Amino acid sequence: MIHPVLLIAIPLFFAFLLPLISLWSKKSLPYVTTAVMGLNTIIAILVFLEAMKAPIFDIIGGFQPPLGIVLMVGPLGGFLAMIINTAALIISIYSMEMKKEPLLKYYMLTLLLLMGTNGMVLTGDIFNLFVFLEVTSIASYGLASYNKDLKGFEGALKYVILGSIGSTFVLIGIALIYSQLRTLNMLDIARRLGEMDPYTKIVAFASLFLGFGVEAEMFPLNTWVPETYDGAPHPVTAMFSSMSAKSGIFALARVIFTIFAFANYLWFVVIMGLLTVFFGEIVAYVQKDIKRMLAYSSIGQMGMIIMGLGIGTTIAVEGAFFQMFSHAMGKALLFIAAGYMIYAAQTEKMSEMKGIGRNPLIGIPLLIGILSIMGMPPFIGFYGKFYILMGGFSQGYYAIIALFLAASIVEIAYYARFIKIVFQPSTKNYPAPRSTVYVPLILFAIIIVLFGVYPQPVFEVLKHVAAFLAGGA
Amino acid sequence: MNAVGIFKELGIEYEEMKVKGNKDPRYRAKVDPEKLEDIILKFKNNGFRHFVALSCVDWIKEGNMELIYHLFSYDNLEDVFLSIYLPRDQPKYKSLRHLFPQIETYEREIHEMFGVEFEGNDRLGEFILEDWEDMPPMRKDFDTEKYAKEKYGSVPLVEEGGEKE
Amino acid sequence: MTPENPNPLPSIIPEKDWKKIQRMLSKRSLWMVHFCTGCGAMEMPPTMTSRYDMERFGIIPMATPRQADLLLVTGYVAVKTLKRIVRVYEQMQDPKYVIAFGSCPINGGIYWDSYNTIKRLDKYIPVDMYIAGCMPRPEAIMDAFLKLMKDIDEGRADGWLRYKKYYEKYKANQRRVFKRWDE
Amino acid sequence: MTDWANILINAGLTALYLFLAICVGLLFMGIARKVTARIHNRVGPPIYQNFLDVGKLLAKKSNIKHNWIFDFAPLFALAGVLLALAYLPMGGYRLLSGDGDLILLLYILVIPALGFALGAGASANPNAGVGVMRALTLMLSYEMPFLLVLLSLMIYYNTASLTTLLEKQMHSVWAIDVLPISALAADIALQGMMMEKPFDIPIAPHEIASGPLVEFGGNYLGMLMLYSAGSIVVETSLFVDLFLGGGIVLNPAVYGILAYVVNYIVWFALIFVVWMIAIFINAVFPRFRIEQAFKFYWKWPTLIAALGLAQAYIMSVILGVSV
Amino acid sequence: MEIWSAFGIFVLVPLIGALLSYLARKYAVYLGLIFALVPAIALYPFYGKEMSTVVNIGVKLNLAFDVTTWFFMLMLDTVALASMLFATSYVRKGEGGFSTLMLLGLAGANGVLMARDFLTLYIFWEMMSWSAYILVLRSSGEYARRYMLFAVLSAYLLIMGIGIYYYYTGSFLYSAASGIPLSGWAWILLFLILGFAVKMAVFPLHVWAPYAYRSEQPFVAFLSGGLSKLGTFGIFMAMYSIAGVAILQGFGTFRSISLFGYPFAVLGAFTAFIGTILAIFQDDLRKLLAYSSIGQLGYVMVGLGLGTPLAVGGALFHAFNHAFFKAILFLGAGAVIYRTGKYRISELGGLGYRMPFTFLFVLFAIFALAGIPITSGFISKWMLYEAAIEKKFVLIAPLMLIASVGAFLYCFRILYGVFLGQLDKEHENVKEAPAPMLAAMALLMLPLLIFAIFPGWILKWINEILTGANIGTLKYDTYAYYSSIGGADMLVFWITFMLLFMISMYLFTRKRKVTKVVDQYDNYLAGETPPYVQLHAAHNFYKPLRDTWAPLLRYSVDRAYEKFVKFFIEGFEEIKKMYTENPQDYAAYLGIAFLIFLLVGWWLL
Repeated sequence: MIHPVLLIAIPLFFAFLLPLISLWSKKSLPYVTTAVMGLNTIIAILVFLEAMKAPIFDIIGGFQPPLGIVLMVGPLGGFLAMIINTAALIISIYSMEMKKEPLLKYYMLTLLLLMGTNGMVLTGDIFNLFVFLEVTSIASYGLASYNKDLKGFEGALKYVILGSIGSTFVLIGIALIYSQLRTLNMLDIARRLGEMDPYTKIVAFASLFLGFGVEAEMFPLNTWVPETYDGAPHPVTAMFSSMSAKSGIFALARVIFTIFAFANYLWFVVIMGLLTVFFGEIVAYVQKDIKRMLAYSSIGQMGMIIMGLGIGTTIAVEGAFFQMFSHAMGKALLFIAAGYMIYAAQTEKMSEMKGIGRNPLIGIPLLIGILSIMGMPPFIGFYGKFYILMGGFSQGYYAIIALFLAASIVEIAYYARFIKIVFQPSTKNYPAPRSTVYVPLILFAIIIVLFGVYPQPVFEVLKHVAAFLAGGA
Repeated sequence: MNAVGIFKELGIEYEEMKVKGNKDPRYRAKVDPEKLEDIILKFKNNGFRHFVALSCVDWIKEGNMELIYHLFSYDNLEDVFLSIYLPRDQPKYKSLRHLFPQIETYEREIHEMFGVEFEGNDRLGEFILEDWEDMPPMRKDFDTEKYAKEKYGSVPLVEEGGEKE
Repeated sequence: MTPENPNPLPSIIPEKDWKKIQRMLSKRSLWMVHFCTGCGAMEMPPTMTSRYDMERFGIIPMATPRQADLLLVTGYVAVKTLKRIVRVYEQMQDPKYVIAFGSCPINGGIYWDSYNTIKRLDKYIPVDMYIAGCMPRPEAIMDAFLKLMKDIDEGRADGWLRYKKYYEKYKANQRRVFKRWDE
Repeated sequence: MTDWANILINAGLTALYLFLAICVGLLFMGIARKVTARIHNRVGPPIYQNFLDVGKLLAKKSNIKHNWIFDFAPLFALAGVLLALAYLPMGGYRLLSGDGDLILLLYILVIPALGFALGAGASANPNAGVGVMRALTLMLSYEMPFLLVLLSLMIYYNTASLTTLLEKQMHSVWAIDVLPISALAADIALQGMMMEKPFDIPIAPHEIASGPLVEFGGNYLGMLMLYSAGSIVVETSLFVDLFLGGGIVLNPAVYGILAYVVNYIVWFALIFVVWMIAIFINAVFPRFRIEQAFKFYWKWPTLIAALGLAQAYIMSVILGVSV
Repeated sequence: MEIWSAFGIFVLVPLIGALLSYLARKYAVYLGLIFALVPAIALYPFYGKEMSTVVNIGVKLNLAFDVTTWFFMLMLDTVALASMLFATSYVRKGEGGFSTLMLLGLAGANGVLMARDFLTLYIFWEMMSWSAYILVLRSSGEYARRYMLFAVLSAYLLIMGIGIYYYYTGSFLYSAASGIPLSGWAWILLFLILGFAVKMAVFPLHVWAPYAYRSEQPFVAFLSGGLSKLGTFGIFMAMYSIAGVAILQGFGTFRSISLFGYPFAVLGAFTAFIGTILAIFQDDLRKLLAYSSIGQLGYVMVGLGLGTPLAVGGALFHAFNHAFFKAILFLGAGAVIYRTGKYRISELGGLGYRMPFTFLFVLFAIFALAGIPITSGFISKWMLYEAAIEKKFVLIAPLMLIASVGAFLYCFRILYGVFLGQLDKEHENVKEAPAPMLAAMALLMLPLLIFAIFPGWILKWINEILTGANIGTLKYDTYAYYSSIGGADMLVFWITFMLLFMISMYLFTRKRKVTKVVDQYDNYLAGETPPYVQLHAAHNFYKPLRDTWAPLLRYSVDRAYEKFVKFFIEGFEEIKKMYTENPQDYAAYLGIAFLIFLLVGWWLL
């Protein structure tokens, strides 16, 4: 019986072991981190296989539920954990590119970030969720400002302000719930929700929804995303988009479905999702430099996932989870490719990057990534988007889906423009990508194509969405 | 301003020409080749906008070529003939096509027919006569009859006999 | 040039009669193209229109030498024009006839001493009919047409045969008069 | 055995009718020149002049050819026009029109035009190119009213095959009495189709040295003259078949051979009348420019034809007149 | 196992081929040819087989194979084979990407034809359109972007249609279409037909075609010959096999034509007219062929819209002909571009003398396009006209007839401008197109000729399709075809034409004369003697016609789209201002959001 808690313990343990290892040999740090992440991924896969059979409940330190930390790992939690760990592993290969001096701190923070996101995804206890949220946020603040340049500080500052406000709202929500129900376990709360008086229930839900909304990049709350993603170093942006965003959205899903099962609140979530998509895509169209454009497009994709969750039918939420998987892979690929492009063309402006995609090592994975993000069939991006749309239709949201399709035409417009620039024949020659750049790209591309052509295993997982919707693990 | 006024102003002695049946005044003046351009310019700015013709006369006895620039003014219906004299063996003069564009064509024709060189006019050379090797035909020392008899007379008849004309 | 087969239907129509029919046909429908060089072109409208009406003999003006079998050279022939006349003449198909108007093509006329007109058209292209007169009037032209039709009938109008027979001589004469003729 | 027999008879008769049609065409060209001459107050050539012209052209000794595509023109032109004649009932005798209908005939009329245009194009003479461009623009212009007229006939008589059209006209009154407006539009369109004077823009001798015909001489021109003779008969006979009952006066089923002879004569008279209308207009009109022709055809004749079409539509669909 | 081999051959083989041909660097094009050959040949044993299966790759793909699929596959795979054959000498060696993407497109197209549920249809539809997108991208980014925008528009229109269908029936299967109210059907059919019409470049949605048709010629032949037929297939499936004739009639009939189909027929006629008129004035050979393609597909749209057996049969037959003669035309243009490097008609000229076979193939294709009875092009146009006249449509019939006359104009412009007229000095030694190109064009010419002589064969297949969708039956036998108001017999036509051709041949060549062959400079130009300047009268060929149409030609749909897009982009700039870059605003947003959440919470609970 694999204890899911290992997923949290190992990164923590190694995070604090690194200083000792760095004393012994500074060069080995990246390889140690990648090894740790590899180990963690293997454990995540084992946990996932376990969770597929039956949800695992793991009590840490022997304390009983109301007080002790309870890990509740359902199949979806395990699936997300696996996504996060594989993404972290592949991105860690790319982070070998990092040259900025205090490498030790960088790798410690990445391990902490991994530990925080794993925790958020696995925990069954609200307070525990808050704790891991804090750990992720702090690690993210450190990583965001890692470049120590103006843009890095500015982005980190905004993230700190909004992140801390969000966390305080989460704390308020937990406090309200605890004051009424005296328990912190999610399932417990879900069962005894009736005892809370309605008004505090609304305030608690609103604050929790807002708190995690900030992390899940919902419309009014995602203003920090562009600056933070732009300022952070390239591997970190990839981590943000594939790890911390995913854990945030999963926490939101937990809030909506596991804790508060408000059926008639869902259409509001759909509206918020649509607004996120709308503003994300439209502003992305007018962006001039590549990382901001990808950041806004990532907001758009997250908005789609929120919309999928909001629609609430099993097919839509299946689509949403599939979209989380495809967005994590696709966006990580695009951010790594963007990182290389900025390094190769020495500028962030897209207009100066003519013809950078012409060498197949970068071009083909980039093309696969963009097509998957656009939602083209043989790639994983398609199934999520299609199922969310079908879910929307089955609920009768014609107008909303039409608006969403219009927004995604805008998305395809700016991606097509990006492809036009990148694949234009041009005389400039760019330095060839090193192995640490194209290996992750190819790995991501393989995952995208493999699960795109044969999505059977993913749908196997998504069979459990119905149970998840009913408030289960 | 009429022609007489201009002549007086420029101090050129001119001569009125009486032509039977044509009451419009016509003046002729012999002009120094160097000053010709400014004179024409003067006339042009004073109503003589119409450049009628540039003709050439071959005075074989005096041994010079006369170039006559013929201007006409619509305002007071007057004709002015300004003529210059060039030595007959290599007559050379500068081209005035910048004053009136049509001068170029007259110059080309005079070059082909009288052999007068006009610097500044790059389109001299073959104009009307195709494959013409002989001397410019309009000069007086060119004997057309001898040329015709020699060139066309010599062509044999195609009949069997093939006797000369 | 495939060998010329004079009579397509030897079995049905005997040789001699076929030639006669051919000549009758080309006599009764002479299609003319007039190369208006000199002053003769003015004489053509009266002959075409109602007063003299050459169309009653089947003679109609055609636009291109390809469609015509009668070439009218109406006036003095300058050297430059001769080059074009020869080209038009060679673009016509056999059997083809040439009528020269006025005295200029006969002996140079008033341009007898001019340096750029040819004095006798016959030296350069075979002429079947000359019409004297310093521009013959329509009656003379009509008379010439009738006379040409009679010549064709009796087979005397064989200008095109002569051109083929003395082709080299004609070409030599032409080259003596104008230079750049690249076929 | 019998169907082989009447196939052969039909083929023989078709050949005879085709030959007669070509002769009638040449005769009409001669008559046209005579009539035009008399209008111009001059004597004019004998009526059989065109036979002589064709004879002279075909008997020409030498033959000037550009390239193998150049030969397309005479072959396609003559074959196409004979084909069109074969599919057109002449003098009541249906020839092959039982096996094809008006739309097939419309497209067969295009074969000679396209073949002729190909040959002219291959002659590499810019005059020919401009001539064919004018011919096609003219075709686009006169086809508009003509197609509306055909449509009105097809809608009114609810058939596209010429034989049934003739029968319907035979049993009841001629089409011109029922659809006079369409007949008028058809006649104006006919003027363009036959390239008569106001609309002989493509073969204008003064402007573009007789357009596409510029390089055709001798044998080629002879074949093309046969083509133009044939096309005169096609166009006039098409008008007669569509609007004047195809000259059927006696019912062939009743009177047999005599009916065919009489019908042929009546048909000949009718096409002669139609031809004369065209020639009279031709004799007195100057030539349009191609834009004027296009603007003219897409304004008045199209309006008239549309009126005819509306009339046919109202009568056949709304009033439910079934012929 | 039967269906698995069908799915395998028609979808998996091209997919594997795509992968392999990318790896085979230098011999990619030949490998691509082999993989395109397999489906084209495997087609014949599959005729008449009816089978269906479910392939489960996570999502269930329902596939089936019947005579409609077979008929459209016949078109698509042969055109693809010809394009690949043409590409072996057109595409530079080592151009791996080309055959990969062509095979991907072919696999997608075959998938669409075999799909029997909307999810599979959408998967293969998108796969086909993005592989075409990258193929267009290979030649120019801007054209690819416009193509992609319209391809995605078509996809999202399909999604709207599928969504509404899913809303009513809860499943994606074609066969599950029961219990949908008429209003539901109206929306579903509207969206599906519009979605498919984008691929067929019907009038308002045709703007992408002239751009996409300027990429590599073998691909463009496949795009216009093959892929645009998927639009036809889609509309046919949507209207006649998913909805069925009963539902169409349910919308009310107007002279026994369903009121739903009639507006699309009028739109088709209008497209035919506009496409042809625009094609007449183009100087760029490829743009001319693109607009002519739009025009011809307008005819097909009319046939599908009318819905009578003759009309739908005519539409299917015309789509079949269009696939072949348009592919020949594009391949011919490709051969010309391959040899001379120029594509403007006014710069070419006289190539017919140097490239006789290409000229003959293009000439035959032009005959098919113009609808001359020697080719099968005539029969399909005849059926469409008869269908329109039979039902007395006085708006559709004239538009179609004038469009076909207009077709003669641009047909001659191609022939004269490119192949006849005077040969340029620099094209003196242009060689004939290489053998594979000629073989490709010959392969495509065959069906046009065979079905002109034996129309009965193809009418039998079309009749099976029509009876399958219970639209009705056609009256035909091996040589002749009839409609309620007329008929035509091709046997009589061919025999008479041959006889008369022989008669005129005899009359023409009976008297062996002195034939003097002259070159192109020895022609009558008022007696002017060579050498003079090149005189090829193909520049601005229909100038008088353009002047008369000038007031109408000013309006262009392209500019309308650009204005529409510009209007939106300004709007985006305003929205961008919302992100004000300073944290205080962001914090304020948070507060406002919380208030909204609370309000909504109270209002809801």
